[in-house]
Amino acid sequence: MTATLDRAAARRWMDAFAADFETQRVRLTELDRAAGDGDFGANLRSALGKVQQRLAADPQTARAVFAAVSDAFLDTGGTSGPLFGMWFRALSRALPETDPADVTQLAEGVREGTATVQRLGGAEVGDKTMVDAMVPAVAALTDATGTGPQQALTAAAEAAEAGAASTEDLVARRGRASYVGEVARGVLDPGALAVALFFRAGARALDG
Amino acid sequence: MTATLDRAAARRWMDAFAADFETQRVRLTELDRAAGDGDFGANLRSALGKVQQRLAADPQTARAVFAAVSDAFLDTGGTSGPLFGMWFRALSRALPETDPADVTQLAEGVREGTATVQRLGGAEVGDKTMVDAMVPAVAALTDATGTGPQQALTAAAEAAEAGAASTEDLVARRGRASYVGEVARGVLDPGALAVALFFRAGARALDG
Amino acid sequence: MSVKKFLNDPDDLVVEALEGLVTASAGRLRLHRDPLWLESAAADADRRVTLVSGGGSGHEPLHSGFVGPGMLDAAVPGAVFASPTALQVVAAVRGVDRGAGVLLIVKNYTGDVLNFQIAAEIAAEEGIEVETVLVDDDLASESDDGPGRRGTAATVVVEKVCGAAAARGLPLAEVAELGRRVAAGARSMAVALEGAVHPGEDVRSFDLAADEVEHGVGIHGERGIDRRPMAGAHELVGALTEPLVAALGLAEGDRAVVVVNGLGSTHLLELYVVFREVAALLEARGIGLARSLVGPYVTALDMAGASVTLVRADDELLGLWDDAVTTTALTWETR
Amino acid sequence: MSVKKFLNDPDDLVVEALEGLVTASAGRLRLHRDPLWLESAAADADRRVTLVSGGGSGHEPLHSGFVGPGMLDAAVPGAVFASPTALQVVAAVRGVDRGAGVLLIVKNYTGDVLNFQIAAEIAAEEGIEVETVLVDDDLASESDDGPGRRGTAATVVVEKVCGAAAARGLPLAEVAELGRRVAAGARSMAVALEGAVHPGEDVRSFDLAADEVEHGVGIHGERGIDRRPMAGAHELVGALTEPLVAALGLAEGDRAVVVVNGLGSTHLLELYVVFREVAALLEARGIGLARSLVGPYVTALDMAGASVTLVRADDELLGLWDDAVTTTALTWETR
Ligand SMILES: Nc1ncnc2c1ncn2[C@@H]1O[C@H](COP(=O)(O)OP(=O)(O)O)[C@@H](O)[C@H]1O
Ligand SMILES: Nc1ncnc2c1ncn2[C@@H]1O[C@H](COP(=O)(O)OP(=O)(O)O)[C@@H](O)[C@H]1O
Ligand SMILES: [Mg+2]
Ligand SMILES: [Mg+2]
Ligand SMILES: [Mg+2]
Ligand SMILES: [Mg+2]
Repeated sequence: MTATLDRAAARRWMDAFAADFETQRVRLTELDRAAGDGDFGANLRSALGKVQQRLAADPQTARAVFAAVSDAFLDTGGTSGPLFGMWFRALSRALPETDPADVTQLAEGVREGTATVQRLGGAEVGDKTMVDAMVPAVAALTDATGTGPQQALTAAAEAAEAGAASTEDLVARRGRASYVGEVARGVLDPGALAVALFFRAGARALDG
Repeated sequence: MTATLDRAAARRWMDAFAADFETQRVRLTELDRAAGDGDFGANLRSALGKVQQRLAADPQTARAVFAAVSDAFLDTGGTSGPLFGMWFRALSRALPETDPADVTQLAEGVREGTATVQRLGGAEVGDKTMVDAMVPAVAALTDATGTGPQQALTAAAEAAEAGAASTEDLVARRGRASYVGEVARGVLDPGALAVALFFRAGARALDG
Repeated sequence: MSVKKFLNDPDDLVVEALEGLVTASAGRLRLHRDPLWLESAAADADRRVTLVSGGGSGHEPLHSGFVGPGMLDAAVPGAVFASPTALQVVAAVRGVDRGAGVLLIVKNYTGDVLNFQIAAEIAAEEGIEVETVLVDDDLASESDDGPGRRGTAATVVVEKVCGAAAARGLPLAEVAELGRRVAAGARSMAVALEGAVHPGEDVRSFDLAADEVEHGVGIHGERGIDRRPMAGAHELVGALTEPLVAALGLAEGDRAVVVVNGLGSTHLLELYVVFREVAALLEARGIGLARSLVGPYVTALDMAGASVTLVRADDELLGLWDDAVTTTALTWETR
Repeated sequence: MSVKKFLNDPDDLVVEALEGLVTASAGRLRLHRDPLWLESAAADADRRVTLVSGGGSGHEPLHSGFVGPGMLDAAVPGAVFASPTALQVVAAVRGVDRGAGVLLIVKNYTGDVLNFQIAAEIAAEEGIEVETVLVDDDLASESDDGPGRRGTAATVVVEKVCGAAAARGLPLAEVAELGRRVAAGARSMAVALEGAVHPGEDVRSFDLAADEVEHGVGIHGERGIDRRPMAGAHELVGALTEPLVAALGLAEGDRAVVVVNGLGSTHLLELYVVFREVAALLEARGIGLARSLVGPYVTALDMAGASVTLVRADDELLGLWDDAVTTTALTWETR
């Protein structure tokens, strides 16, 4: 079956993301503790819990699914909550009113969302934030415009993973981790890792 | 010289009382500490300081002197301040508008003042308070009506001293000392001692 | 080393604070010295009953914060936790009398009672009509003998209601009668989580373990009825409120004014949690929540803790409660 | 064992306190849930600008105590010391807009700024006119880089003045401009005598020796600029106030609104002593004491300490300050 990006796929995608996050939660919290304030895991878990509540209303399109995801994140604390919330909001708005969505729309949404995160948070690539995983994913999705969603998301996941990995050797210049300076070197950025997890979950969810 | 109870005598009386009190202050405080809250010396010293201030206005009769003394005590804290204040107030009011005063008037004033103290404080003789020295003094002054002020005050001092001494074996039933029960037995009541000091100072002050 | 407080010489604390209060009042309050008392500067109707209250300092905003139109005409502050002198009270009574008489509102403590009574007698001798209302709401200090229940947070309600009655022009006897009725229908109970520290001293009035509270405390740092285990707000507040309901015999259909009072350092967030528990308890019993106050109104310096006051309410009392009041600590327009 | 506070589950503290507040308001406030925000229930003129503020809890009476006619239309409370979410703010903005636009008053903290900015963008997309005033008065946090000065007690003055301007019917741009002018002319500085304790925790935000104070603290238990020896009120208050006068360039003939704010557990007696020192310092420099507030208005839970705020005053600002206001924590008739 050729995967299409529709309501069902979006739901599978979010479920897969939640499941993957849960396996990584302790690690993500440890990373935030090493270079931040140690609440990243709790913040993301809270957001994903609210996602489940909002998805209970059974939104009828992929666009509506991500709108619900956005609201859930916008209703969560921490720095990651509102930034992810606005990221998902742009993603939702780029998708069509009726399913399915195509890769061009997906790429457009992630580009818009990433631009919003950068505008709001002021972070550039190399500042050791979620942006370090988002920006390469935008590029990969744009390059994958000719392909199907599953292929495009696999490319995005690979790019995001590389971007997240690159944060290890950086010193943070944005967010709470920026206060600790050299101490953060050698610590992966949990926000960037979460972005990579999200795209990898998408690639798996659309695989059949 | 036959002593008369006039402005000058009243001033000498208060000066003598202040001087005698100062020699006994530490002891009076110790007694209040043993059976009360230990501020009796401070309260009385504060009152006598205010007396000096008020006497600077140079009241012109014995009556006016004791009115100033009354106000000073009424402007002082503790239980002894207001009770002594009302005691001196009655004393002042029993003295004539023009000097000198006689023993009948003095006796009348001390009787009235003691009655007021008893009404306000609710203490009877035997309750281990200043009343134990005041009531015998009233009786002595009344018996001395035919004599001069110096003789009358000597009789009052003796009676008050005996009354004060009698408090040693009592358990307090009024005032702060009543909270400590048997602990107060063996401790003289400082208020009663102060009353005795007052009359003894008067006897001395009117002696020439 | 004494516990840190904002002060210069501890002996000047009360006077300096009053000077600050008067400066902040921008002309609405006037301070008299030698003897010390605080007066409302508001020009107000002639020949009406005036109100004087007072007591030891350290309970602010009581009484100084309640001086102004619709409440007290004067407050007479003693040293911290010590009665003002009779002469201070007499001076205030003389100062505020407008020929219609003066009501003294007195919290039931031996020193206050004595000094206010003497002041009342002296003023009466001078031809001033004086009546006294004794506030004795603290259920924890109820006993068969002894000096009777202490006066605590119900004082605010008595002062408000009597202030409104005086402002309406009621005669002294009626204002006093109203005050006595409010006081008779009021009971309070307090619990401390930590003792208070007297200015210039270095120890708390009592020491509590991390898992203990002092139940039934007064407002002078004195010990309470008993030491109990720390518990959740629901349980702590129930233990304060149930006995009040019982003592006042409040039943379904009755109405009450509720004061949830902070004893000093307890945060407003907590006081509202306490109030929520009181309101829930009353609602469960069908007792109407007629009016309420929540905040630090009658403090015990920086004690951590709260008191609950219930006052039996009727239409007359509530009407007076709703009248306008303009003081530093309590202000509203006619409701 | 956590430090004793009146609460049930610490996670429920904020909501339970809001429930208590709303019950005590007797219909003057309304609580919305999912998302959580607090609204003034006062029926007020149509088509006028409305005001929304908010931030972490633990600063009460800020902001919930300032909701009502003449001040805020809504307050959006976060968890203790944590920003409310963007969705809470959006819900409040949608709820209070009457077609004339909404002013957001935001204390300068990264989380608050981010969430309020997002809310402003979402509301704007929905066609609601939105303006934001950022309050950044805390002189202690001034630096060349970094997130800029923190927002502290000047927030009360901004909320009061903007609330009055909105009530007078001024358009959004003017109300916002006024708020920015007040904020630009306001500086604050705080000193802590003891740290605060977060509900459910057992240690103070910082520990001070018996002879130390923390100079230049914020309102979230964070450390200040430096640790100084404990001193008398005169010296402590001078160290807070002098830099404010200098930073605002206040000179003889200028006027200022003064806020002496308790950080939580500091007694009113002490705050008035602090105020007396501020007033004396201004008087000595010929700076007019235009208006003042003394009390716990912007607290840091139960921190012991005080802040001093000076706001450059002019006739327009003072006229708005004097307009009527009817909230839980600030009430007066037109002066
Ligand atoms: N200014 C910023 N721009 C983009 N991302 C940021 C920024 N600040 C922080 N982040 C991201 O947020 C993550 C931390 O999120 P979280 O723990 O929820 O926030 P907080 O720092 O408020 O506790 C970081 O790992 C980083 O990826
Ligand atoms: N009810 C009372 N009636 C008469 N005298 C009393 C009464 N209570 C206390 N006293 C007297 O007051 C004295 C204590 O005075 P003081 O120390 O000034 O008062 P306090 O007990 O308030 O500290 C006692 O020694 C006693 O003589
Ligand atoms: Mg974090
Ligand atoms: Mg965080
Ligand atoms: Mg004593
Ligand atoms: Mg004493």
